[in-house]
Parts: sequence; structure tokens; C-alpha cells
Amino acid sequence: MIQKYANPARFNRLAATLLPWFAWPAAILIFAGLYFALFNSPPDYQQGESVRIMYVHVPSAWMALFVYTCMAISCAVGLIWKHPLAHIAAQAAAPIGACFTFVCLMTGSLWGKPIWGTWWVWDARLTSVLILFFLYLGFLALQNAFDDPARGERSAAILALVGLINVPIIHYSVVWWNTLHQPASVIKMAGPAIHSSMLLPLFLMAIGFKLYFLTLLLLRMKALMMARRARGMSMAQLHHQAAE
Amino acid sequence: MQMLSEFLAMGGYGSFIWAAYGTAAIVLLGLLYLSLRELRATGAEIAALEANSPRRRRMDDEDGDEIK
Amino acid sequence: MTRKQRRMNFVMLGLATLGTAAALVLTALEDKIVFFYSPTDLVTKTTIPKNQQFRVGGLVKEGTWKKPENGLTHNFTVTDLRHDIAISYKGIIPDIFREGQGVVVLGKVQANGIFRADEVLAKHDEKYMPPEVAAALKKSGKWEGGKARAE
Amino acid sequence: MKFFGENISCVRGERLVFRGLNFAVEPGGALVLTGNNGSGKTSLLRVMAGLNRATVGKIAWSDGPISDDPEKHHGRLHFIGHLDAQKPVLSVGENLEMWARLHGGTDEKIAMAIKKLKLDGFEDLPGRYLSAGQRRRLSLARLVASEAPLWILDEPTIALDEGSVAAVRALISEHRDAGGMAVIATNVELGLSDTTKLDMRDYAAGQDDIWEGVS
Amino acid sequence: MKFFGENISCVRGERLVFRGLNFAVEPGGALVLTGNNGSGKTSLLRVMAGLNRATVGKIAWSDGPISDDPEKHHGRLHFIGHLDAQKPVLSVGENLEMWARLHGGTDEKIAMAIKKLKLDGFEDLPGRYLSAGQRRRLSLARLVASEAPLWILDEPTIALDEGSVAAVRALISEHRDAGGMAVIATNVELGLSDTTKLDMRDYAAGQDDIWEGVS
Amino acid sequence: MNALALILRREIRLSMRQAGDSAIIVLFFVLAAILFPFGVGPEPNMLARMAPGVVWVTALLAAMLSFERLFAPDYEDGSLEQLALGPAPLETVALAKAAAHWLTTGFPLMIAAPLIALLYRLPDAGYNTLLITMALGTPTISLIGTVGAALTLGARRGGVLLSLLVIPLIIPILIFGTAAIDAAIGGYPFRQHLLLLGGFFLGALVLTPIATAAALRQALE
Amino acid sequence: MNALALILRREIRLSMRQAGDSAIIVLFFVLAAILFPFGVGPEPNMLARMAPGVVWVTALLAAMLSFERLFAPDYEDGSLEQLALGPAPLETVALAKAAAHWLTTGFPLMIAAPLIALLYRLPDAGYNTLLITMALGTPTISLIGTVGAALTLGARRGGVLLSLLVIPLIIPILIFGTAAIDAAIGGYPFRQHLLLLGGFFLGALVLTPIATAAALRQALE
Ligand code: HEM
Ligand SMILES: Nc1ncnc2c1ncn2[C@@H]1O[C@H](COP(=O)(O)OP(=O)(O)OP(=O)(O)O)[C@@H](O)[C@H]1O
Ligand SMILES: Nc1ncnc2c1ncn2[C@@H]1O[C@H](COP(=O)(O)OP(=O)(O)OP(=O)(O)O)[C@@H](O)[C@H]1O
Ligand SMILES: [Mg+2]
Ligand SMILES: [Mg+2]
Repeated sequence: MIQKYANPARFNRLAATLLPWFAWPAAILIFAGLYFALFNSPPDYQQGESVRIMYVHVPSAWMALFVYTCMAISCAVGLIWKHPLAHIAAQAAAPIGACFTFVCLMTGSLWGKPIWGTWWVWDARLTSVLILFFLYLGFLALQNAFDDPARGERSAAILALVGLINVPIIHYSVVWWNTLHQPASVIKMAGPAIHSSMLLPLFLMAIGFKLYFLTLLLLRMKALMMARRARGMSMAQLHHQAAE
Repeated sequence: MQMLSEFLAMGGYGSFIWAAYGTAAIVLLGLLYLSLRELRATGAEIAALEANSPRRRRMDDEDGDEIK
Repeated sequence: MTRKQRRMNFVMLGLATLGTAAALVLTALEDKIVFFYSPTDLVTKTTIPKNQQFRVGGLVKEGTWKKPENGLTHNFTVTDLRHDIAISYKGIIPDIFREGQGVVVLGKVQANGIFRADEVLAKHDEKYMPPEVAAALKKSGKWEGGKARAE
Repeated sequence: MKFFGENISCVRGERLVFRGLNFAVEPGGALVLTGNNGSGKTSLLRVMAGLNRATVGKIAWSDGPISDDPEKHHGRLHFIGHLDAQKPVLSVGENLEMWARLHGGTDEKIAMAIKKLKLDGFEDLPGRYLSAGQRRRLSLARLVASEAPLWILDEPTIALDEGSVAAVRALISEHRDAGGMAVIATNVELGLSDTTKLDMRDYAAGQDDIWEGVS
Repeated sequence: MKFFGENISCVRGERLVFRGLNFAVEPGGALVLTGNNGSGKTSLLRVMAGLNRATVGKIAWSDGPISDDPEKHHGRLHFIGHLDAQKPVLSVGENLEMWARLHGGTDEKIAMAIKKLKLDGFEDLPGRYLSAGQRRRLSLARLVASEAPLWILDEPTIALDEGSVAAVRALISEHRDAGGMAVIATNVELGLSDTTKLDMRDYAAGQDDIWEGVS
Repeated sequence: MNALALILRREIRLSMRQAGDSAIIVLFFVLAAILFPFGVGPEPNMLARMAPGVVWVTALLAAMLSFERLFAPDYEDGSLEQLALGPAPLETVALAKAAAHWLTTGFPLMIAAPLIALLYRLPDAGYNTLLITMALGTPTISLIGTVGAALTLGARRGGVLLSLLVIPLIIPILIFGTAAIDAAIGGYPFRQHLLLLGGFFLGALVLTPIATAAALRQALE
Repeated sequence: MNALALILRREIRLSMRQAGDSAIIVLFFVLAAILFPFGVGPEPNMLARMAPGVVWVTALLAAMLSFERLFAPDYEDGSLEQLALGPAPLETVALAKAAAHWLTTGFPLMIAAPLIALLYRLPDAGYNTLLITMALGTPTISLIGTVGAALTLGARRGGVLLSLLVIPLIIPILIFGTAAIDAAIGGYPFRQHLLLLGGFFLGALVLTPIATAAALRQALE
């Protein structure tokens, strides 16, 4: 079934149908989320207005982990079942994940200064996220480091799988170590420790970010498939001319 | 006017909050812009190559070639 | 030995090693690795070298924080509800610093027993709510803040 | 035990190099690949050895495809490409011994290989002192130093002088007489008798085949 | 302008490879080096190019020994050895252009070289996609892309298919007709007319000669 | 003789024949460690505080330098091709390579580490723990390094890319290694750090040969 | 076009084509600088004290990694042979190579240095001097590195040997570079340090191409 969409033309058509279903809801949800986040949600009893950073920090942090996990799964599919779309998806996802990770680091840092009293500490959560960021960069660098693009995508895929151990470490770092970063607020046994008036914009933004990710993913995959075809065509034309 | 500046000040956290939202917006929208630009550039490249090729084969051919 | 058997042996050996690895890691995680020490540690662990910087974490004890007159030097006590340590800090404190709040301070114990901090970080818990809700909770006696993150 | 391939296509550097190629080698047989520069001889040899994957198609022995048990396949072949797998700081003897032993070669076999490739007297010479042709002969010595039914040779006579070319020819005949098989890519006439020819030009892919039939 | 060497001995890896060798090439002449593997062909070519020093003896043009003005000597020669001096990330055209320009080659010359070596159509192809023979042809294209009276070629036809070998043969004849000279080491018959042969075996040094004549 | 022993013997022979190789790694280690006092200033207190960190970081950087040539020569001269075509699975080859790397590099580093610590006037209580952490940490570094080396084989600027890939993966070892020494000096318990280092080692022992073999297969395609 | 311009153009083209190369060097720089807080502990005071030293030492180590591939690819694929056989003297080749190395590596390092300093909370007074010392020091490092790279060409474990040769030669630059920054932070005069760095640079500019050319000639024999 999925094999079918390895055809660039068919993939293009699928992307064209899906795109509006991702792009528009993403825009609407993010705008609604922003409205609630900035205008229509209460300040925190402790942190005051600064809590509003949460509405970008937490969704992008979740995306950083989510995108990496998706990327690693897609890499595994590419390595085991040799489906070319899988590598393209991973390749398309990596820069998006790197961007979300960067946003998570920056917003966390900007939140940490007023609340903790420091931009940065080397605690387990912050350090492991930084490592995640470097894994993304390493993935991208490895991908582009080879003359043969096929070699690059497979080597990078192996790296992505090796680095997957980092994801549970990031998530549980606040449990395993005494970190300055707070423990989980939302996904916990006893139910969210966040008041519903703050939970609403958080979820709006989180879902909006996911859809935005899917939008970008489709766009980038399309571009990558076209680039691949362009390379193949130019190569073939060269050889053809040469053979004549 | 005063309401606006009060809103922008965000109870003293304005600079942090706007910097956070600003970075997020720049990074995420920047990526969108770059992706779209890349898409357009490769589209143009393919068009040029197709114009060059002896037997034309369009990207949206109904049953085009396939990588499986 | 056939190829299948040999491969099976390798898989078993690998799984056993991985199991041992997991056991080691889990044993290690039984006692948390510390980013900071508690005031109790300072009392029970006599080996803490007094000439080194380290981190102490706990809650700011109610009624010990005097707003400094000159606006810079803060004196307060950090507690883990069992032991206390007196802290002196010259500098800007984080915004959410208040009595009952979790803090992590970095510094040295001085000859007079007072801990001179070079850095004060505020540690907060995972609860987020509007101020009205917090007030209501406090009133109704369901408030259980404070002791949450004092380990 | 037959070694054969069916409907093989190969993509290198995102270009389809050849497609729909079939071949078969019987014990005692020799397959000689010819074709222009760039027609895909080296690519095909690497696919046969299992170093590269065929993009489409199947390579197999009578008892199953090579992908089922790559190690068994590797145990059945010797591959001599352009790279010589020799260390300049190891002596000729040490260089040869490593590869021979890996494939189960014995001391006598190794001694015989040294003699057949006219490397006697060089055993203790460090690899860095060898000339182009001597180095090539040391690579070829691996064929004799341990046994394997299938020899895969990429332009084996490159850089060899006349006498050595004759020696290699004799080696291949001997191997085939003993029931071995050989696949040889070459641009020059080797003077082997009774070979199957495979002209790569017959399987060349046209410009429009880029995405076709690629799995 | 004659290019010649007198009484040359060469030590490589502490072994005397050849000794007492004399040679001379006149304009239009071609010197073909033959000899067993390891007889010193490559060594002699490198000495001629000025990459290695002769242990004893003198190499000179009619207007003076090459050691007097190495840069002038280098400006007069093209050396094609086993290494190809090509970058996989540069295109065929860029690879060729670099060396051609260094020796003062012009755009037309470069275009002609590409055509003569049948590389047209490959100009924009990255070097990494070339097969063994294509890569060799790109090396040989340097001979045409800029002019030099002396060509020093180490086994130029290695890895080439038949058509390309013929093209190289034509190239060398053309060069000689225009008054150029060539020194070529080879293990195979090249089919050039009117060449001077130099058999390296005639200058081989015996076992006892190791320390003799070594300066 | 089986493949593992054959490869080990060859690697060790190669490193013996190319005399002084591991000596050079150790020398680099010492030199890099000497650089820091130049940059930071030679106050004894400060140096003693830095000692565990500097020893570990420089050992890491020294090891990093040696990774680049772990597979590259074999790749370039075709030996890797021949190893892949041998009857032994590539996982065995990967393990043998890692073992050889540790014997010729990690082990000498471990021996040299206390000397550098001496130079930095590490407090006496730290030496034992330093040795134990190095003994547990350096093999893990060798194992992780082989993955990185295999992944970047044939890549452009492979050496730098390799460091980029390997450093994040090695950071935990560095953290727990130095934390254990710091704890030992301060008189705190450090059992948990050692347990973690041991766990990392065993985990890497099983998982990295698989990743390395997969990466090598890609490299040869 | 003369040989110097030809070679420069080729080197820059190569580094462009192999996209992201200098980006990777800078990344390594950042990564190595990040390692130290792990080892040493994250106390802000101490980090600020270490900042000039760490920036300089890690920049040096990053540059060191890039030296290894300065001539090696050209040596291995025969380009160096051809350059030596070209009509331009080898001294020109050496100079062009050093210039290209600085443009593609030293310059990006110089740009990245203030960022790392920021991470270590270098006092404000130090940034200008940091930039100036890097601007004077990195070209000298490139020049000295070319000598080392040429000397170790074809040597076994060349990379490590190279570092071993180059580090002692570079130590003075490191010393005066960090001393100047320390002086600037402390409010002392630092003109003499800068003068010395400038002197080193000019000296190296004249002497190193000669040494490099001689070493290359040896390597090709
Ligand atoms: C550079 C600094 C920071 C980094 C790298 C960072 C990273 C992360 C990550 C990766 C998560 C997702 C964890 C998961 O889903 O398992 C997260 C969640 C969170 N972070 Fe941060 N963070 C930083 C600073 C902060 C600060 C300063 C605050 C608040 C004062 C904060 C509050 C939160 C909250 C509330 C969550 C949601 C927890 C949940 O999943 O329920 N973070 N952070
Ligand atoms: N490593 C590679 N990566 C990508 N493409 C390659 C690679 N090697 C070869 N090719 C391409 O595959 C085609 C076939 O190359 P191959 O080396 O198999 O040819 P060949 O028949 O062995 O030629 P020759 O006689 O010149 O050795 C070439 O035209 C080349 O463009
Ligand atoms: N780099 C080197 N260092 C030391 N000795 C060498 C080196 N290269 C070759 N030799 C020695 O010099 C002798 C001559 O080698 P050379 O390469 O000149 O031979 P050749 O005639 O070109 O042989 P072939 O036909 O095999 O290429 C060889 O026997 C070898 O032992
Ligand atoms: Mg070939
Ligand atoms: Mg030769």
C-alpha cells in the first residue's frame, strides 16, 4: 500500500490532498492557542505572567521528543524494509526536529532566567536536551557528509537509532536525578497538576504544533523527492549525452 | 495606549516572554519559508531538466515511474 | 554447530549481558544522583570538605527571610524540615524566591557555620494554577504545597 | 553447484547502470565480462560478491539465494578487485597469511601460493617495497593460499608482465579443471579457452529508465 | 632540444634497483621502457620527472641538468602516473581545468582534450561517478589540455577499453609528429611505430651491487 | 585460529610494527593536559579542582583523535572489503577492532592518567577511583568510538564529524567518571556512579558491535 | 591566472562543494568547549576564570583536527605530485594552502569564539581583545599547522604525530593570547601581547612556507 506512494507523482498528489487538511487546522489551532495564551489565560499564583512562556516551551519540548522518535522509527523502517520513502521522511523531519529542540532550549532558557535565576545549569534535563540537539545536528551533518546520498541516509539512520536511547533519558531525567527542572506536570499518574484554564491553551498549541509539523514534513518530503528525481535526471542526461 | 504598554510589559516579564515567542516564531516560520523556497527551486530545476530531455516525461504522469 | 545454533547462542549471551547492564543501572538509580545536597546531608555526612563549593537544596524556612535594607544582602535559612542551615547571599534573587519556596544555593560553608552563597536558584514544583485558585485551595485546607519537593 | 543471477538491475550513484541481466556459471565454467569503460563490469562483480546489493533481481547458488546466508556465500568465494588489502608495514608473508588463514588456508597452501606467483624470496620483504606488478601478484596469491569454488576477478592482469600473465592463465585453467568456477572482468584478451562471454553493452539502460524497475 | 640521462643508478628502499643506465630522447622520439615487474620502470620515470633523485648520474636537457632549474624542467613535462590527481566532488571539467590552467592551458585546448578523450557530455559529472577507465581517460586528458614537449607516461593504457587504447595511440603519434617526445613504461604492446626500446633488465643490479656506486 | 583472534593479532602486530603509536597517543594526552595550565593560570587550588575534569576530557580528546584511523586505512586499502567477504560475521570484526583499539590506546591512557593527575595535584583520595573509572570508561569509549568511526567512514572531514557524533554519546561517561572522582575526593559515596559506568560498558559491549557492523556494511556498498 | 590564485580558488571551491565543512569545525569547537563544564563542574565564577583559556585551547584543538586533512587528500590522490610538477615553486603552493586553510577554518573559529565566551560568561571587557588576539593568532596557527601537516605526511598515525609537533610551536600564541585577554579583563595594559602576536604572525608568514615546501619535497620522494 505504502509502496505505492514511493512514486513521486503519486506522492505529490497525496501530499496535495492532505496538505490543506494539515495546514489550515494548524494555523487555526495555533492562532486560537496564541489568543488564549496571551490574552485569555490567568497568570500563575507563583510565577505570575512568566508562565505564558509555557505555551511555547512545553509544546516545542514535546515536539522535540516526538519528532526524534518518529524519525528513528522511520529510519528503522528504511533500514529493515528498505522503503525509500522512510529515509526521505527521516531526512525531512530532522531539520524540523532540530528547530523545535532549539526553540525548546531557547524558551526554556528565557524562562529559567526570571524563575530559576539562571539562563542555564548543567542538570540532567537540560544536558540531555542539549545532547538531543547535537544528535539532530549530527544526523544532518552525517547525512550530507557523503558523496553518495544513499550512503549518507543509511549511515545517518543508524546514528538516529543509536541516539534513540537519549529520548527516555530526557523524559525520565527529572525522576531519576535531582534536577533543577521541575518534574512532569501534565502526563502524570494523578492527572495534570495544571489548572484547566492553563491546560486549554497548552493543548491547543500542542496539537497546533503537531499539525504544523505534519505540514512542514509533507512540504519537505515533496521537495526532497523532487530533488532526488532532478539528480537522477541530470545524471542520466549526462550519461546519455556521453553515450551518443 | 496604557493598556497596550501594560500588556506588552507582561508584569515585568515582557522581555522574556516576547523574546521566547519571537524566537519561536522566527525559527518556525523561517523553516517554513526555507522549505517553500527549496520546493520552488527544485521545481524549477526539474522543469529545466524536462525541457532539456529528448523524450518529455512530466512529473505528474498518471502512471509514472516508481521507486519501490 | 549449525549457523542457527551459533546465532542462538550469541543472542542468548547478548541478552544476558544486556540484562546484567540493566540490573547495574537500576541498582545505581536506587539512590538518586545528586545535583545538590540537603541540610540533613550536611549534618550526617561529616566528610563534606568545607573549603569547596557545593550545592545545598531545600525550602526557605518560614519567617527567616529578612528583606535586606541595603537591597542586596539576603539572609535566610534553608530547611528540609529536619535540619536547617543559615545562608547569606549578596546579589539578585530569582523572582519567585519567597518563604516556603524551594531553592538551590551554591557556595561554601564559612568558619562561622554560615553558608555563603554565590548563586541562588529557585526550584519550583509542577503545579500551575491561577492565584485565585491557590487562595481558595489554601482556604479550604487542601493545600499541600511546601513539603512536596524538599528531598 | 551452479552460481547464477536472474534479472539483475543495478543503480549506482542514482543512475541505472544495467538492467535485466541474467548469468549462470557451472562448475568448471568461466564467465568473462567485457564492455566499454563505465558499462558496469566492476559494479556487477561487486554485486556478485555480495558487497553491493542488486537493486532488482536475485543472485543465488543452487541451494539458495546469497542473501539467505551471506557468510556461507562469502566462504565460497575469492574476490580480487582493484584494491589490494595489503599493509605496507607487514611482510609479504604476513600479508598473505592473514587472508589465507581467515579462509582456512594451511601453511602448505600458503607456501605453494608464494611459489606459484613467483614471490619466493620476497616473503620477508615489507609490503611497501613492492612494485605495482609485484603487489598485484601478492593479491592474486590469495587465490591459491586458500580454496574457494568461485573466483571473482576484476581485471586480474593489470600491471602484470608477460610471464606473470601466463602464470595467471595457468592458475585459472587449473582451478577450472578441478571443478572451480571463475567470473572475470577484463578489457584485454586473456586467452582462456571455453569461456562464456557476457557483453555488458547488451544490458545497458537508456536514459528514460531511471526510475523503472528499481525496487 | 634533447632530453637525456647518463649513468643513472637508483636506490629504492635501500636496494639498488638499476645502475649505469643511459638514455636519450630526441624531439619526435619515443622511449618505451619494458622489463619485468619490479625492474625499475616506475622508479626511472619518477627520476626523470624530478620527483625522486637519482642516486648517481645526471639527467639533463641540452641546455643543462634538470637540478639547475627544477621549475623550468617541470614546465616542460607532463607526468601521468598511477595516481589520478582528481577530486570526487569536482566535476570532470573542473578537475581537468585546474591542471590545464596551471600549465597555461587555454579554454579551447581544454575543450579539445575533453573531446579527444571521449569525455564530452561528462563535463559536469562529479568525478566520483567515473569508472576505472573513465578516470584514466580524464588523467590522460591533461596531456592535450596544455602543451609540454615531454610526456612521461606510466602504463597509460591500464584499465582502458580497446577504443580508448587506439585513441591514446593516435594521441602519442600526433604529439611526436609535432616534435614532442614521450617516455612510456608499459607491460603490454602499445603498437607505436619507430620507438626506442629500453629493457630495464639490461641494467638490473646484481645482489652484490647493493652498496656499489651509491653516492 | 578464529577470526577474532586473527584480527586481534594482526592489529596488535600492526601497532607494534608502526612503533610508538600508542606512545604518541599518550604523549598527546600529556601535552593537551599541559596546555590548560597555560591557558588557565597555574594556581594549585584551581588546578586540583580541575584535575578530574581535565584528565577525563583530555583522555577523551586523545581517544577521539585515534578513532579516525580506526577503519580508514582498512577501508582505503581494501582490507575492510576482504574482512567483510571473510567467513566471519562483521559483528565479530567490529568487536575485534574495538578490543584492539582499547588494548593499543585505551589501556595506555589508563596507565598515563594518574601521572597527569599527579601533575595537577589531585588529592590522594582520588587516585583509586580515577583508575577504576578509567578502567570502566575507556573500553566503553572504544566501543562507542568504533560506531562513530564506522559511520563516518569515507565521509568528508570525517575526523571532525566523528568527534561531533561521538562526543554527545560519550558525555554521560565523562559526567559519571568525573563525578565519581569528585565524590571520592569529597568523601561521598560513589558506588552508584561506578555501577552506572559498568552498566554502560556492558550495554555498549552488546549493542555497539551490531551498530558498527551495520554501518560498515553501508560503507562498503 | 597565477598558481596562488588557482590553488586558492580550488581550495575554496572544494570546501564549498563539501558543504558544511567549516560549519563542522566550528561545531566541534563548541562541543569541546561544552565538555569542560561537565568535567570541571558548572560553577559560574570558575567558568568565567577559565573562559579565555578554554576558548583558546579548544580553538587550537579544533584547528588541530583540521590540519590532518590539509595535505593528506592531495597526497593520496596524486594532486600533490602534480602541484610539485607544476611550474610554480612549492613555496607558493604552501602559502596558498595556508591561506585557504585560514579562510575556511580559522576565520569561522574566530567568529564563533565570542559565542563560547558568552557561554562561559566572560566579563564584558574581554570580548574585544578576544577577537583581536584570535584575528592575529589564527593565521599564525594555520601557517604553523601547514608545516606540521607537511612534515607528517604519509607518516603512520599522522594526526597524532602532527598534534605532537604543532602543540609546542603554538604554545606561545596560546600564552600571549590568553594573557592579553586576562589583562584586558583585569584592566591592565595588553599592547605588548598584541605586538608579540603580530610579530609571530609576520615571522611565520615568511618562514613557514619555506619549511612547508621543504617538507613536501621530502614527502614526495
Ligand atoms: C533550557 C532550559 C529547559 C529545557 C532544555 C527544558 C526541556 C524540557 C523538556 C524536554 C520537556 C519535555 C519533557 C517530557 O515531555 O518528558 C520539558 C517540559 C516542561 N518544562 Fe522545561 N526545559 C527548560 C526550562 C524550563 C523552565 C525554566 C521551566 C519552568 C520554570 C520549565 C517548565 C516545563 C514544564 C512545565 C514542562 C511540562 C512538563 C510535563 O511534561 O508535564 N522548563 N522541558
Ligand atoms: N562508487 C560509485 N558511485 C556511483 N556511481 C558509480 C560508482 N562507481 C561507478 N559508478 C558509475 O557506474 C558506472 C559503471 O561503473 P563500473 O565501474 O561498474 O564500470 P566498469 O564497466 O567497471 O568500467 P571500467 O572498464 O572503466 O572499469 C559508471 O559509468 C559510473 O558512472
Ligand atoms: N616507494 C618505494 N620504496 C622503496 N622501494 C620501492 C618503492 N617502490 C618500488 N620499490 C622497489 O623498487 C623496485 C622497482 O620498482 P618499480 O615500481 O620501479 O618497478 P616497475 O618496473 O615499475 O614494476 P611494475 O611493472 O611492477 O610496475 C621494486 O622491486 C621495489 O622493490
Ligand atoms: Mg571497472
Ligand atoms: Mg610500475
